[in-house]
Amino acid sequence: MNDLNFPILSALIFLPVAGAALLLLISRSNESLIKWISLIVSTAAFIISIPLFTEFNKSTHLMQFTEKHSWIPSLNINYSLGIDGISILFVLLSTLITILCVLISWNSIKAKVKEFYISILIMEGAMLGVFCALDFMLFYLFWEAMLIPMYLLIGVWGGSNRIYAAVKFFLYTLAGSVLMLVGIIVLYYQSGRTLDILELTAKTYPYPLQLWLFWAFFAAFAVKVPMFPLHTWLPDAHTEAPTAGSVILAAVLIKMGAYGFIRFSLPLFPEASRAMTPVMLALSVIAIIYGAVICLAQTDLKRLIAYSSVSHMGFVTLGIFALNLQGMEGGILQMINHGIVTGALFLSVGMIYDRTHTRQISDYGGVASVMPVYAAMFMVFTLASIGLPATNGFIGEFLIILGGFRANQWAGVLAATGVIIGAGYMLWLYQRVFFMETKPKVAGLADINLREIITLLPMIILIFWIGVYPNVFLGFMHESVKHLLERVNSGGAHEASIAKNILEIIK
Amino acid sequence: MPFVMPDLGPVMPEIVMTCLALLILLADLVIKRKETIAFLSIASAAIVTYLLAGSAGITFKGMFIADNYSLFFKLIFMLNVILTVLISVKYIAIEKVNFGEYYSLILFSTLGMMLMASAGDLIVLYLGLELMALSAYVLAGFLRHDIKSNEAAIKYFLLGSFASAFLLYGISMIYGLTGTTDIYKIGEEVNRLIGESKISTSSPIHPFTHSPLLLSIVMFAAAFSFKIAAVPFHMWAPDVYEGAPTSVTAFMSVGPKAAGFAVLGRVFLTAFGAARIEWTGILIPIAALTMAVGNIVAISQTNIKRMLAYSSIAHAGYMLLGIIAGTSEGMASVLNYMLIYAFMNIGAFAVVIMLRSEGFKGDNISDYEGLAKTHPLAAALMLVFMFSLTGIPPTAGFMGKFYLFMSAVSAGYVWLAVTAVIFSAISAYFYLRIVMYMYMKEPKAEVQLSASPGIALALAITVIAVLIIGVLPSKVISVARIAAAGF
Amino acid sequence: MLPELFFGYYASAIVIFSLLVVTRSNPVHSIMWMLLLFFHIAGLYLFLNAEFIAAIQVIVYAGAILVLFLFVVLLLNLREELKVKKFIGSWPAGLFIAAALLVIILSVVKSFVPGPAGKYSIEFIKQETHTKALGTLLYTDYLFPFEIASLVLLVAIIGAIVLAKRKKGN
Amino acid sequence: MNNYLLIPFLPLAAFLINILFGRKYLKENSHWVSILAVAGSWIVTVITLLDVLSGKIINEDLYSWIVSGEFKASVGFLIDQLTVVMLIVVTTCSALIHIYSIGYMRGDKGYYRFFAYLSLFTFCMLMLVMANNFLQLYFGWEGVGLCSYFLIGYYFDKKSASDAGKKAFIVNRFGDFGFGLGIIMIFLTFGTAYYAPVFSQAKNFAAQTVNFLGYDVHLMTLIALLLFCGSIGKSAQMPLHVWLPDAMEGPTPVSALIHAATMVTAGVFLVARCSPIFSLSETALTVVALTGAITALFAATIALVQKDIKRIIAYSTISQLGYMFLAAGVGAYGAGVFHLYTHSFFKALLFLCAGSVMHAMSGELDIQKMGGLKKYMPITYWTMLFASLSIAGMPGFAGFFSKDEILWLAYSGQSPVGKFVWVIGALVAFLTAFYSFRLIFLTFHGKFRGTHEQEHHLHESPKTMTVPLILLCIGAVASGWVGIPHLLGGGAHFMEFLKPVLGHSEANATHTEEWMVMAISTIAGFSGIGLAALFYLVKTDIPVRLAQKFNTVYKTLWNKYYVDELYSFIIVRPAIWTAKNILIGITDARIIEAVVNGVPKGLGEFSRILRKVQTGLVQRYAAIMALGLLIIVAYMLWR
Amino acid sequence: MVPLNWYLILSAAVFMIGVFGFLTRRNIIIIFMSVELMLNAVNISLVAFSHYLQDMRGQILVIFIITVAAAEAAIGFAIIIALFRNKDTVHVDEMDEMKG
Repeated sequence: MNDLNFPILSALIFLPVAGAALLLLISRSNESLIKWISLIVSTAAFIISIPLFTEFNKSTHLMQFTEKHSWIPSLNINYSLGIDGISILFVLLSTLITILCVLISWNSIKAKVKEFYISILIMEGAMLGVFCALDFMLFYLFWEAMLIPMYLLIGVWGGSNRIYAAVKFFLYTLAGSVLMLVGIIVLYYQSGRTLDILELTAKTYPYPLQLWLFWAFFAAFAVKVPMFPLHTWLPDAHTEAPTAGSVILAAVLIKMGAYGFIRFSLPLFPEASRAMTPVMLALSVIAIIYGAVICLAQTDLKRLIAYSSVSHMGFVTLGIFALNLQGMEGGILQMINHGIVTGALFLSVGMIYDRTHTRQISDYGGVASVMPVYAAMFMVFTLASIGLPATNGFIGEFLIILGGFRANQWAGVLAATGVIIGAGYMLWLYQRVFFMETKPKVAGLADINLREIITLLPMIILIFWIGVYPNVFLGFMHESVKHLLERVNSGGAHEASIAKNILEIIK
Repeated sequence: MPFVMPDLGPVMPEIVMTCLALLILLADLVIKRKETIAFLSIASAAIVTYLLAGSAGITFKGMFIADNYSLFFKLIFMLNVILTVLISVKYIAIEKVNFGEYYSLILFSTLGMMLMASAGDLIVLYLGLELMALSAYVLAGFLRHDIKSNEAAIKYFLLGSFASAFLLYGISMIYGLTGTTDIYKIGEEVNRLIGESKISTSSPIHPFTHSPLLLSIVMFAAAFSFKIAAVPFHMWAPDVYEGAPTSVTAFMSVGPKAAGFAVLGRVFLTAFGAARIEWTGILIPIAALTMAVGNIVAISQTNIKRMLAYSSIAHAGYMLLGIIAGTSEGMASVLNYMLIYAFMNIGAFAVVIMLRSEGFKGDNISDYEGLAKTHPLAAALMLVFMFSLTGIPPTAGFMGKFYLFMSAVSAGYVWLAVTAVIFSAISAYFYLRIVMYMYMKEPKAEVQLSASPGIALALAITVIAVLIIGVLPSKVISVARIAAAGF
Repeated sequence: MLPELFFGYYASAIVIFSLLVVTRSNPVHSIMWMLLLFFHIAGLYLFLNAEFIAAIQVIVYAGAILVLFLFVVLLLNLREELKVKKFIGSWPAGLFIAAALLVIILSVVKSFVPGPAGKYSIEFIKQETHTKALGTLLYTDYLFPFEIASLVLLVAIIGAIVLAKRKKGN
Repeated sequence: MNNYLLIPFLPLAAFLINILFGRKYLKENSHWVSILAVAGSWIVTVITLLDVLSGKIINEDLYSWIVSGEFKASVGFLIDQLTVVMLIVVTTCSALIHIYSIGYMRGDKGYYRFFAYLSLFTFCMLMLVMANNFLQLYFGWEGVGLCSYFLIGYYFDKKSASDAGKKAFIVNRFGDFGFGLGIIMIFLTFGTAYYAPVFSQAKNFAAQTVNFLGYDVHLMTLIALLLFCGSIGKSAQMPLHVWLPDAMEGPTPVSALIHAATMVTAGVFLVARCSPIFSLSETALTVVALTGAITALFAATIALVQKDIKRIIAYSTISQLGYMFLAAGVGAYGAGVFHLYTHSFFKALLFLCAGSVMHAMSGELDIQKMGGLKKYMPITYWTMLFASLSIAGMPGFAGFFSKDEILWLAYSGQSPVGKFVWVIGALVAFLTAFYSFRLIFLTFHGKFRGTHEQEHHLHESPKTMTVPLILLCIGAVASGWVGIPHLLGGGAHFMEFLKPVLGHSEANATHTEEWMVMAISTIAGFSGIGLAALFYLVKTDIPVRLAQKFNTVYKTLWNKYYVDELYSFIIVRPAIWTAKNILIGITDARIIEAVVNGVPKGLGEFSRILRKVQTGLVQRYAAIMALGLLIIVAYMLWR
Repeated sequence: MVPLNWYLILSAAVFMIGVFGFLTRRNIIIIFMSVELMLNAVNISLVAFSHYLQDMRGQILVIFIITVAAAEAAIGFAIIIALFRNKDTVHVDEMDEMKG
């Protein structure tokens, strides 16, 4: 139902794309005009997304602000958009993050400014598309469309080893999501030629098919999350991407994988998901501890934060596959928190990188005495990252450990150790960069100016807002998550012999 | 019996095409400015396209079938002609082979394709094929002074005649078995033959062992695989694509391949329809091999024309999926993919042609370094085509592939679709290398672009088509489904 | 018994001559053997009472195409051709493939059953004379392919001129 | 308006004002903001004390913090007897230390930052104490941990200070790990995280066992021990005590406030607050008692040989905290809290005196380089002397009443380890007296052993520092009087006051034994002081000879039983080693990267091989075509 | 009466000799001749079929095959002459400008 009778979601998706088109027309030379237009467009997108926040009716799990037009009638594929409790927060996060990216790369991007802002705006359109799509085809279209701008962002404006990182990122994600494409097609025929997510979730599928499709979807989503064995693209992509690139990558792109699990893998394949939870929990716990411990030995600033997001996303997947209310809500909230916190961390690293042009931690030292305001803000982000109460990190992590512990005690306990190691590497990082005597390389740095403060301010507000009064955000998800869990925990009876059915499927 | 003149309505486009081609041949003697000849040939293509609309029906006692199926292919051929002529106007001037015969040969080759598309009889099919092939051999060797072009022509000629010899052997075998060369009658006859042999071999599902029929099917498969450059009959494609003038390569990468698929579809689905299990058994390994070789060997290419050759081999592999599906949906997906393939392929070649300027060959991949900095628009166009060839969503390439894989999965070939999907992921590697060279490397030499109104128009058509079909494919898919309704 | 004998002669002659054509080092000798081959093939056609085809074979094939071969061979004055080895390095592979294909086709041909008979019985042709029958069919039912054949020849001419004719300038 | 809200939110407001406007506007006079706030809280605390005395218990929620399904946690306040006692302790010490810090921190660069952190600490401690549910307790818990990290690492340009801060926070995190799991177990068993319902229903879960990580464990014991993990971390008990001695890197007022009076006592407060749970499980209580006793003994022995004045007092704090846990372990929660109450006064006083000594000696900490400061700093000397007397348990002083109460209840209580623990307690009392007075004699008596230039600067601290010393001295002495036991005619008002919350342990032993226990502890105290006088005033060579003779013992004590080295060897270094070598070296680099880079390289290699097939010879192409045809036909015919 | 199969055997033999010649000879002219041989083999089988099937279609196809063969020969030699002018070799295995 769409009580706003104004196609708000389509406007939200295609405004940035239109902005990008507008940028095409502007000549390459007056860069300031390009920058201002992209800022105006991204803020406009944010303003449009605010009514979503206020008009959202929290008492129902049904999709809201829905739109449905036929797209390829002959194949019964239609252009349908809609958001519910789970996806609304991501839409807001994406619009907010894009503004910050435009602000952060105000004067750090010198070459090919026009293409840069076009990629950012198209990126935003694709991101929003992924979160609002209700038709599998549309979802897959936005899912893959987002690869191109990200590939260019890393490849063209990246660091020294950017080409390797960009190609690795592209092939990693493509290989995974291409298997999902076949999964979608098989699903299309199994469910009687429809791709509408709501219709698909209503049907039940034979268990062996669910298993195959679960693993096909796992290939696509696990690469994006990134879950343990498939994560090696993340550190390279992060270290080589420009600041805006790694912020978008950390804040929103990674969330799509986990969002995919929640929106598609769980409701579509309830038995398979239930059967696979032990594997998933194990992978998540490994990711948490593996990511945290490896951070202890990192020498590159961005690489350390990248591995920390591997650890944080391990928490998220733990929460999701705990398959209980606390775990799931904790997982979703932790995705938002991680987006804010790691996004902010990358923004601040970008600011310091613009000044010192080095990412080696050993080059830094005693920055607090030189840039006190910057140090204070970075401290807030560090605390949120290690999940200190009153910051958003704690709410997410506590609910996840609670949910994880309920699902599987070992998973809960081992995940809780991740919190300790997390405090270890983050504080050690903060100490090596900010405390101790000031290194010559850092001596004469100017503290962050007004623009940079404005970039970080919304993040700090959100951190404390979610930390102190999370009900505003948790309130969105209650109904949707309850509905989802009913579907996952009750969905369909469990067939007996697996081997026989799999053969029948393949022949 | 008195000679009654067969109804020439359905064949009118071909007749008009012949006359116009001859007209252009003559006009070439009179007019010195070759651009007008180019313009004339585009006009004639336009006239023929207009005539196509009205021409539906069967004449010459079943030898010439102008149904929706052939109509769709003829549209692709016309599109191919128009775009090729547009991009070759300035190109052949640069290559200093600016003769009028070039355009008439292109028209004759297209005429051959049109005949193949609507051939109802094996004899007409063979003659159409030879007409197309002969003009293609000459076009391939058009750069008389360039050794590579000669070598391309001789290779194409020898292997072409070798393959058509096999085709003839197949035709003679089928003629011997069924006593007729009309495709539909052969279909009925083959049906009867299989019926008999199935009774004799007791088990119905086990494929029959009527070896002469099998042999002729294999002969046909070999000849058509040669035309669409499917493995193991693909060896000619890379050398010929590299040697031939780029505009001819563009023409050859779309025209003959589409004609090959038209004939493959017609013969295999109607004539050998009853023996479907057998020839799918043949085509599945061929398709898998084609995708494998096409994508893998393309990775280590340094010459862009050779890389695009292997990429077109790979695309032939993808399209075979639709034929293997065997359903009308499968055929529709092939038609749809063929049209999209035409746009993106010619677009890519157009950019390659733009890079060819006085004294700068521009067909090595390393020549593309830093193109985004020197010519951002050209680089952006190439980016769109590369992503479309890989099959990344917002572009038409993805829609084509998606519909192809859908028809393959609906026919139960899930594992074939998975291999196809994995290979298209591998293909991302070498398509991306081009984008990487253009955007992520500093320009070496100062590259001069030889842009002309013709190429600009062709690029505009192709890039708009690729993007529009990418976003709104429903129109093309429904037309393709109507066209393939017959099977 | 006579027809078998007659066929035996022709078949063996054809096979031997084609082998000679393919294996002679001097192209001119090959062409001569080819000429003999064509005559024997024409004879075979007569045996199969396809007189017109036999005539075409002799006139077009032997007369025109072979002559063209001869011109080109002489044009390219391949003197040194005799001394150079005539087979490519990996010729046994070629032999093996050809032989294998032959074996397979022979095994297939054994169980060959021809399709239904058409209406042009041998007596009808004798009575109608082969050329007349062929002509009527060619210009009524098969008029369309005939026209295409003419186009094929036209394209051949254009192609030959475009590629081979020496341009005024260079 | 329920004015108790002001108690925590005044310091919070002070913190925000200082941190936001401190650097530019307030600079030197930013201390006024904090002091006014803490004084305000003190006044409101007194008012609430009067309310509680008149029987008004408050337990209400401000707003619901986390709501997720049936899990509900809110920011809520519970004001009962225990809370009020803690409030008094926290606000009084905090106020006095604020005033003391004006003098101590004068002229420091980050002046505003120091007071901001102090106010933030006070806010967190108050939230911890006043919580009515476990989540807000956890919030306060981690909040004070954070402030101790800030304040220990206050001089952040010193590597040792920032290391100490980081160490404190991480060790606390180890404790909070267990504490968090405890809270989760509580929620999973009781279905709620609020104190009231949890403590009331605790009884009917008494006999239940639960499967925890595969082992069947008594439920209450499990929860109690998990909560106890938190208190070990926070109150620096064995094995998580390593951070407290290093925390002396922070400024002295910080040590006084956080590492003496308030934060470290949070562990005891937690055990006291959750007494209903602890008392349900025998094993948990014995564990608490033993840990307390062992830690007390362990810390006291180390304190004997320390040279740094602040380190000695730090180890004495650990030892005294051991006492409080010993009390709680034997069921005498009231006595534990009473000792906490008195200890916070004289320990804060000891630290502040040490601070003023350090101030006078321009930063010198080694007591061997001091001596004879009596005549230069009379007020500091006398206040420190009273504090030492009180800690040594001299009759009449606060320490005597609270320590004696603990030893008596240990001896007489029915806890199985009661007697054994009492013996250790008495021994520790002797050691405490000994090292306290070793400190007094070495610093104030004898001749000056420092450099001439230091001697020249010796002066008494300014009034802003001495006034708090005097006030605290009064507290150190008088605070015990409120809990004089029945034996000595007092009304034991303190224990009576806390009875409704903590219940009371009946002592089944005769009066004579009570006198005997009191006598033993007094004698232990006097002999400790006498021995110290003998060693350090009369025959100063004995300690040196003893040190040589028992050199190994001396060295282990000096190196704090090598615990720090042990931890870094077991935990820190292997973690970093695995990260560097195994994770980066092997898994990431070889296994995953090998696959990830291997596949494209393999494809590239295969592609180069395939390219060679394309030799450019027409006849090879034709041969491959024919071969392909051959294979297909063969496959078709003989399938 | 000579059975049909004999003709087929003969045509198969000649066809395979043509294939052999095509695959092994170095001189392009001889390769051309091998192609002509293959086409003649097909012609033989077609005429045989049309004789035994009593149907004229085969012979009509033979006529068209001959015309196409003529056209092919013309174009083939044109290409050879063009090639000869640039590289004056007639041996196929020397034409490997393009490989890989």
